Amino acid sequence: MKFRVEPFLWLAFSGGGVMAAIFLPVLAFLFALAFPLGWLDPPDHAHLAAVVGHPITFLVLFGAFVMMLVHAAHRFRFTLYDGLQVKHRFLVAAVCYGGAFLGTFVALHMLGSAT
Amino acid sequence: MNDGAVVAAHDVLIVGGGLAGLRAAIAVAETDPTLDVAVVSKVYPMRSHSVSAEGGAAGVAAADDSLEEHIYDTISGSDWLGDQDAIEAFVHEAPRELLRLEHWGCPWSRQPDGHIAVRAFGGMKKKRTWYAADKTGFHMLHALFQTTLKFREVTRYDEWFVTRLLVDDGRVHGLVAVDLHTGRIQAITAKSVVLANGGCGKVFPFTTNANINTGDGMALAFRAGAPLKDMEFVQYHPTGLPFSGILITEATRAEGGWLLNKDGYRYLQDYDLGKPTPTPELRSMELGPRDRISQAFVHEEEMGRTLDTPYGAVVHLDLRHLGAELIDARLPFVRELCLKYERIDPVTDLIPVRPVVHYMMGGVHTDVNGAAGLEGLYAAGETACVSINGANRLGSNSLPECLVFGARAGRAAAEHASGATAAPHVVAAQAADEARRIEHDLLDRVPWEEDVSTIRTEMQATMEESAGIYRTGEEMTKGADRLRELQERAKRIGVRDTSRTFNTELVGALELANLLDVAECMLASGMQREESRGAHQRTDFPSRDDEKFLVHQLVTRDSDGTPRVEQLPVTITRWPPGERIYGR
Amino acid sequence: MADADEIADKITDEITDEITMRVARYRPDKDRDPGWQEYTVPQREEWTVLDGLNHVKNEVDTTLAYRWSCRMGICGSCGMNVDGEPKLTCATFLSDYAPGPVTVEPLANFPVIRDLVVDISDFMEKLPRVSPWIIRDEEQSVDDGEYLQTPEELDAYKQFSMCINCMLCYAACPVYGLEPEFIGPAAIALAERYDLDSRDHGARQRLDVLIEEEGVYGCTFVGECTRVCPKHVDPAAAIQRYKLKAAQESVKMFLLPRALRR
Amino acid sequence: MTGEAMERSATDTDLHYRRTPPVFWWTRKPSYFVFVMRELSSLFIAWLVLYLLLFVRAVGRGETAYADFLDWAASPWLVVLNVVAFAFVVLHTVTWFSLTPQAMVLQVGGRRVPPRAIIGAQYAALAVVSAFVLWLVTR
Ligand SMILES: Cc1cc2nc3c(=O)[nH]c(=O)nc-3n(C[C@H](O)[C@H](O)[C@H](O)COP(=O)(O)OP(=O)(O)OC[C@H]3O[C@@H](n4cnc5c(N)ncnc54)[C@H](O)[C@@H]3O)c2cc1C
Ligand code: SF4
Ligand code: F3S
Ligand code: FES
Repeated sequence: MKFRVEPFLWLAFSGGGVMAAIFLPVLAFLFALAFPLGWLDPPDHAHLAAVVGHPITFLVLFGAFVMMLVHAAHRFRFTLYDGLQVKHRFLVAAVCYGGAFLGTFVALHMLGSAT
Repeated sequence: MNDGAVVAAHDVLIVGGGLAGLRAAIAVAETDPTLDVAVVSKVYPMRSHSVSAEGGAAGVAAADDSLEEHIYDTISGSDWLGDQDAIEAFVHEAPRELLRLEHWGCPWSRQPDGHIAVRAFGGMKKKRTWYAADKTGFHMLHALFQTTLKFREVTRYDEWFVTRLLVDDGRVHGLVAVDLHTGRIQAITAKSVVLANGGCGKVFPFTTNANINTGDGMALAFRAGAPLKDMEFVQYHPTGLPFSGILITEATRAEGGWLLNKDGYRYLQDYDLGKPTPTPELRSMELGPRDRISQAFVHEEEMGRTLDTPYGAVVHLDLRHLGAELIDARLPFVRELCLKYERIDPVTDLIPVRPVVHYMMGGVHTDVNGAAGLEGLYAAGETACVSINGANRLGSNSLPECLVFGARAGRAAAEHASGATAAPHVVAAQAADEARRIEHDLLDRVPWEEDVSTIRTEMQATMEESAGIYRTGEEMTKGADRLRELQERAKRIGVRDTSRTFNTELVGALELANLLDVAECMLASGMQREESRGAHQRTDFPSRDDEKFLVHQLVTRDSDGTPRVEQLPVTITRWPPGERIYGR
Repeated sequence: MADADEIADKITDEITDEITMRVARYRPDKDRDPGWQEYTVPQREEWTVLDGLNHVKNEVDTTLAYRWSCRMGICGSCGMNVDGEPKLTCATFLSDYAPGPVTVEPLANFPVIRDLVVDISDFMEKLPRVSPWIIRDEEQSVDDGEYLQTPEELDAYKQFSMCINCMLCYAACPVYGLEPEFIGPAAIALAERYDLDSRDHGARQRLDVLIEEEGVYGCTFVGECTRVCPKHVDPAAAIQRYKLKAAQESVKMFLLPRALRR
Repeated sequence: MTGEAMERSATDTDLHYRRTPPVFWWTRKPSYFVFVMRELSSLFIAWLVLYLLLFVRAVGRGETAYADFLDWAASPWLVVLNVVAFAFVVLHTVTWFSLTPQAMVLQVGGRRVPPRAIIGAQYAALAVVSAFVLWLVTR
């Protein structure tokens, strides 16, 4: 069997898709809408700091975020390529996955800063 | 230049990409892999009309069945006009061919233990019809077509329309065809040519056949000097949808469907086809042979017991008692067709049906190996007449016929090609001639005095009137005169479409010429047969006459183009003519 | 049987409505670009779009070119874009487009040869690439009878064996339109049909083809192929399942230690 | 054969008319449009990941940073962006769930799990996860 990266990218894309579908609605609702807008009382800082500071949270969030980023990169790559017909196969891929790669370091850094 | 230049040479050329043609192509490749074989087809192979066969393919498989019985059913079904040596060969080889198709991936319906399932079919004493739900032809053709893709040595000329065989000194050397994409008229030479062009239902106005079934193979052979055989035998299928003529397969009746007249009465019991039983009884009532059931319809109509529709009288096919589950499992396509084209659901509604022209028993005369009247020429499938079908084909015999005799013709053509020499130079002149004829007669003629569709419609009406389920000498003579006139008028057809690219009007004109020739042969042969046998029922000669007419009739082309009819004895080996008995 | 003229009379009596068909024309030897031509045809309940075209061909304009054959939705020749949607014209009724006009164009995404006739040779070349035939580790002679296959095993691939190669899915798939290298829905569905067939051992061989750039991973799951498929083949499902299968195989081959591979 | 007609005859595939889809092909059919919107959800997913990371960072930086962040997040343009992003996430979730059964055949005890059951199970998972997250952060 030949080695191709495409199947692995697709697996990561799918995993990220599942993560995004299951985790993001509630996270986005709570942290992007409900708490800032005061629909729900924002949790107090100490509690939240404890939660995000926990190593398990770190692992879960890091894993989920990276997968979601790869998911987004993969999908956006095809959106550019087919939807908007940016026909530079290599460039588009490099920008998208490069973005996800960069995002991974950002995630590592920011999540790390909270622990 | 569009001058009929010879563009390619092959060892074996197959005309037709249906079941018979593709099977022949594989047979050539398997017989001698060094041979160069090509398939020329006017449509992509998977569009061939074999694709629409629904019901199934007969081959002895069940433990309680025997080759003898299949042979006997076929012979009596043929009203003793089938050649018994051919029928024996057919019945012996059919199961093997069907199994081969199984190995090639055909999704046959199965029994719970994984073995092939078989169903009942009209005129058959045992359950022996293999099926793939009710899309048997579709699955067979696609499995076979996809398998031929594996044989890289098979070249294909898709959408090439063959117009003429190249013949010199009684030997076939190739053909001339129009490449429809470019309009180029080109010659391809070969040492053997196999005709597998399918049937000619389009001779009639109301038929189950596809638009492409225009008898091209028969006309090609006829014009090249090869005889056609038993052309008077046209099978009417008892259950076609009104208006469209779309077939409702016999499998509906094999699964237990009933035919009802307008009073809801199972009228077949009045026509010596047995007594009604709640579950289907083999070789009885609705499972009688097609000729007899179609004839019963005509009598019902005469007695005013049919229903009127804008598209002629109909009776009803009743499947309601079979239930949705069985219909979905075994007859899903029938349900789909009814819902789509009649907007009725057979689970709850009666299906309106009427007899419809379905199949040609006759065709290019061949021996048991498919050899037609000229050296190097072979034929198989519906276009040929071996004959296993005689005066009436049993449903589900023709798909396996395509396989058995397609394979035989392929093998014989391969053997012939191994020994034959290349085409002589004279054929190039013939090809140029043909190119000139098409260019001049059809494409360059202005003004256009006649057009294709008018003549075609008149021809179809003529044939319906003179060669229907019941015929008389008088009607046929009148019809033949009409056809002569139409032949004359057809000479003045001009093709308005001057484009060389995909000129379907030109195709229509070429097909019409073929249809007219075939129609003339049917009537010429029919007039000579002064008896009633199988599908050929004459009210002026109502009984079978074995004394004079237990013979095939060969039609050849006279020098002036008119058909000449001769007789040929039927091969009878072990089964002397008897009475056809159904339902008792 | 009823007299042919009588039938014809009855039929003409019935004609009440008409519908305009806007038909795309392209004659490569005359036209630089495709144009439109309008025809008014009788609109009767049982008439399909194909019946309308046949009426035009027989009575109005003999030069119109299109393909058709079985007129019962099984040969796959008559696909065209009707009001922008890929359809089998023999299974699409004119009355559904009343009061009209109804536009008829050649199937999208394929080069046009002439009028409504498209060039599908691209598909015909791709099809053999996915080896759509039974591949066996060991051939068994026909003398030993059939390869057994239970009804359940048959059901596993039956749906994907229903493809009539009508090309509607290709006309509907934007990825194919943009990226003609893409092997495309029907060919992949057929690969899956053989992969799932219990008699076949050729999955590996097909995988090597379908894992390439123009194979399954080119599909972005638009799903239009399935929506337009007249035979309910669900090529979109075939492709996604294939992606999963190919990914599993890849993981097995290249990530798992040897001992854990099956 | 008359010369003139011959010159004009289609000799090859180069006379075929080739159509290339316009850049805005996806505005032509509602189903194409929904597809492109679904694909565009990727951008918003990426944005939300970034946003959540910023949120976490703010929490990590202490109480004031956290409060400032909440204020910043309530600024109108950000709210608009986040409402849109949330809508896209919902679109993603709904389409993802409904497409799963097509992409995956699950067998339980030799029987194929019906598509509805798969879809139902995913919503159940969504509910459980959401409830858990809610409990975790508001406990
Ligand atoms: C609706 C229907 C249902 C049927 N059901 C059954 C059934 O259940 N069981 C059964 O046993 N039989 C059935 N039959 C009969 C059976 O299907 C046919 O007899 C059989 O399929 C014919 O196959 P063939 O290979 O001879 O020809 P076809 O499949 O018709 O193929 C003919 C080929 O010849 C080519 N061709 C023709 N003319 C030219 C030309 N001039 N130049 C180049 N190529 C040309 C065509 O392109 C085509 O590829 C049915 C028939 C119909 C109409
Ligand atoms: S998958 Fe469906 S739409 Fe595509 S070619 Fe096959 S039958 Fe036609
Ligand atoms: S429409 Fe095209 S993108 Fe995939 S799901 Fe169907 S092949
Ligand atoms: S004409 Fe055969 S599918 Fe429409």
